Amino acid sequence: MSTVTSTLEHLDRGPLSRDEMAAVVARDIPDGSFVNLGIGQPTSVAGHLRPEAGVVLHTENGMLGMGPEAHGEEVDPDLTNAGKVPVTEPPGAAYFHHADSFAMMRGGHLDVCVLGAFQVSANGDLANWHTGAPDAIPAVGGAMDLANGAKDVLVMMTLFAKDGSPKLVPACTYPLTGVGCVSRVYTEVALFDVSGPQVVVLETWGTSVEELAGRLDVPLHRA
Amino acid sequence: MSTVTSTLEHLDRGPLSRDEMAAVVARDIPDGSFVNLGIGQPTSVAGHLRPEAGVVLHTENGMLGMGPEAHGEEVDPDLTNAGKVPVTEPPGAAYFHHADSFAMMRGGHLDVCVLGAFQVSANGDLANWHTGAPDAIPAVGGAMDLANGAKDVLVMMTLFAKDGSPKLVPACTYPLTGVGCVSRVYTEVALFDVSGPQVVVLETWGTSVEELAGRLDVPLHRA
Amino acid sequence: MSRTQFHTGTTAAEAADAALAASGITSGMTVLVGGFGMAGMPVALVDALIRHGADDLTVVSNNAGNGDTGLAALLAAGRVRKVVCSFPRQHDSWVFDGLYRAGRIELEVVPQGTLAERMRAAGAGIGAFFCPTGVGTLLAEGKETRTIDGREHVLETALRGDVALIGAHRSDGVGNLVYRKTARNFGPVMATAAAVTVVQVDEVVPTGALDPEAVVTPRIYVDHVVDLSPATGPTTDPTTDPTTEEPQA
Amino acid sequence: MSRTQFHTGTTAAEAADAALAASGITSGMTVLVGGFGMAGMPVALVDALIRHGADDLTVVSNNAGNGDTGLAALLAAGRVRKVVCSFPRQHDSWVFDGLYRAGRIELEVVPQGTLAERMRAAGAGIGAFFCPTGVGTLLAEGKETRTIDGREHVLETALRGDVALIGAHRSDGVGNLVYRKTARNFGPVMATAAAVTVVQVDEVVPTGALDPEAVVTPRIYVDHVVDLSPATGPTTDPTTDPTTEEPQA
Repeated sequence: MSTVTSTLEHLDRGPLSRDEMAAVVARDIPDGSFVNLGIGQPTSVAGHLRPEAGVVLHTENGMLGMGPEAHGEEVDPDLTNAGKVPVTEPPGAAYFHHADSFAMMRGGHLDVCVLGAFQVSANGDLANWHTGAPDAIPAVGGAMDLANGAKDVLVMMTLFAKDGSPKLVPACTYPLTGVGCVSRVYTEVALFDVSGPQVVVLETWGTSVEELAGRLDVPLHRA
Repeated sequence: MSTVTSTLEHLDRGPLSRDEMAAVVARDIPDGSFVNLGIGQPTSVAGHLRPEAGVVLHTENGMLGMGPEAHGEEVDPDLTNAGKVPVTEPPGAAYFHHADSFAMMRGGHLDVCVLGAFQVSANGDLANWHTGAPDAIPAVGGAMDLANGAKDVLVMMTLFAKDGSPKLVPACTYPLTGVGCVSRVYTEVALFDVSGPQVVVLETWGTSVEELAGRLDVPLHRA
Repeated sequence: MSRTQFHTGTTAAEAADAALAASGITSGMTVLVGGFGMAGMPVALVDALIRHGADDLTVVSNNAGNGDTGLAALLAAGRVRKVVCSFPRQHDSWVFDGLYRAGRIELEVVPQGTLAERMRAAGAGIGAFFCPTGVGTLLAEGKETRTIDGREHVLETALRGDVALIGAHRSDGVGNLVYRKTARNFGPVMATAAAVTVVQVDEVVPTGALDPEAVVTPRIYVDHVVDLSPATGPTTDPTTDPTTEEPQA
Repeated sequence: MSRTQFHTGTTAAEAADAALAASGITSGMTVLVGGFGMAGMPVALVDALIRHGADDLTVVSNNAGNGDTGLAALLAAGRVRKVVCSFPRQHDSWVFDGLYRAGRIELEVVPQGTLAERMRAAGAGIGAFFCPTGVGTLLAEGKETRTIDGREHVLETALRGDVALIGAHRSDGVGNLVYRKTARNFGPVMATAAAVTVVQVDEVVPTGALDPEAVVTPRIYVDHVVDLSPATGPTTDPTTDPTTEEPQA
């Protein structure tokens, strides 16, 4: 990941839209990276990657060099992403089976993965697979593999839940997906670095570090 | 392996030649088996397999459906057997890498392998990789993988060493390759089943069970 | 011994029924079912399994059924005692959801890569392995852990099937398989992990028509092949007709 | 990050020298060297390693050199502290034999399948695994054992390289690889197990010319490619010339 030398506060504008969040994540992915984009909002990052950046997409269901979403006659039920959405096959792609696909992931060969989250803790713990509710049906998919596998795990989430409670927390209350695995948290109002011993705010949109500090239960630091 | 109901003693002839030994091994390999033939004498079994038996040869260096030895213009340095002898590629062959090749072996998918031996014990222990001599350079290759992997491990060896000592022994004195792994031992004078609690002589050539019993230190039984 | 058998019939369903009958599948067995969602899902074989009648099954599959067909129909028919999967909960997994909430089906959730690796271990003769995935989570609770090279790992065991039902694109006349795009997914791993593997294929091509460099599942892992091509039906045994009229796959 | 770099020169040796320099290889490192005997042996890269000068190396390879060239020449040059292999002793391994008997080289003998599987584990993020091979033998002495499903297993650990030197048949313009026949052997496994992988290929074909179903080593594992084809030399970057004039590989 790029190094940020001083916190940037964008106070002349409001929070990021979902699309703008995706663009900020895409901006931070180094050229030539091998990247896995999780199901849901993270998938939208693909549309913001510059073709000349040479970012190569991995999908857990067995493909490296995945192309954009397929439309019309391009749709092939045998060619989908992890979210089961039809995609395309550009030149230079390769297919492999599931054990090989997760070996690639678990073996630390992917540079970046982008995941959604219910909660991230100050020390980079991730909770994104299970609400812990007694009637919830647990379903983990590849989330734990990705959380433990990629060199940098980026989380995209709103900073506050629907009930207003913060999702960046001192310690996760939801069941964990991975321990200390998250590098950065991208939200609509701020970008946090949680890879070190303290939470560092790298950038804000429509709010200040001070204002955020008052709304979160974790100590915030400037870059 | 086929079931033998009573011991057959061929007293009207001498011991088997090396070529006849290979033919006897080939005779006992069930039709349609997947087979690995070890380096050296076991390789000669291939020439005695009837094409219509549909036996499929595996070579540890990454091929299933290996063809016969290559000659003349067929020779391709990229296509060899485990003994590094050039071989051929018949229709229906498949190539794979070394981890996949040994997964096939270790996973118990091969029906039969044929190996040479320094010693086999009465309970089916195999010693074929190391003389234990202080100045010997140890070299194991795929011997331990084969000994532990195939459903039936057949050994081809002379029954006596050059110094006249028996190679079918109560307990191996050479370092082991595998424990209790051998099913049958094919020698120039007798075929032994060592898969059960006692050594059973299935067939003899140019000698009788009684005569053999006097020359070996292991109790022999008739089928 | 494990020479591949080819099953034909006047319909693909008949061929699939014949393959299921020949597979030796019985009640109480563990069945590995290929596919990631519907891609690679062997629907004809799962339908045949429903007609076959075996019950009290443990099913290992990435998902727990979509809509009302395939695996979902097998669940709806009450044939499955337990599902081992990574991702049961989907927008169209109402059959599983209902059974689970009613307490009528057991569930073992396994991280997707660990699910694949446990089957790979079974096929490769590896008894168990230390894996970093899931450490510190509910899914590692009660499992042995060990720190290796400074990183905590959890011990995971081989996951074996009695029968695997998978989908592939093409078989040649001896059972070598190739797949199509991301429909490959769990098929090659499951084929190695089960005592008996049954495959449905889009077509059977002559032996020699598949590039030996591109075979994904070698014939040794394939016991029964059901040809779904429109041309299926009582034909000559492909093993005795090794003409090479098809292009390389 | 790990985008594949292509190295050219007026000769293949120049290209190999450039690749070795770019690989960051230094004295004391562990180097995985592909090949089974001479099939798949990356002779041009091993020769470049000799010219490079790094010493005190640990070499992991199936054999310990044949004749006087390739790996044997590296050993003869005194650059290797330790060999990890399955089968050092061959009719033409006189260089290794001499060094070993003189006590000038260390040897770790590993069963061939365990050697491959330990590297596969390193590439796949598996810390260690329980393996039945070698149980009850000298090669399992001192190792932890455990009975799993009634069978004794020995614990084997992941075997990682700093650099892998391998040979492949073709690369496309982004580093996807295919191999040729049994020359494939250890190459695909070693490519996954090393921090940096350097490959010599018979030719580089345009991106799009390899069948994505038949790629054996995906580009993510390939850091440096040396093109040995007679056409090597200062050419256009294949990544910017993705014409499809070659047949499918």
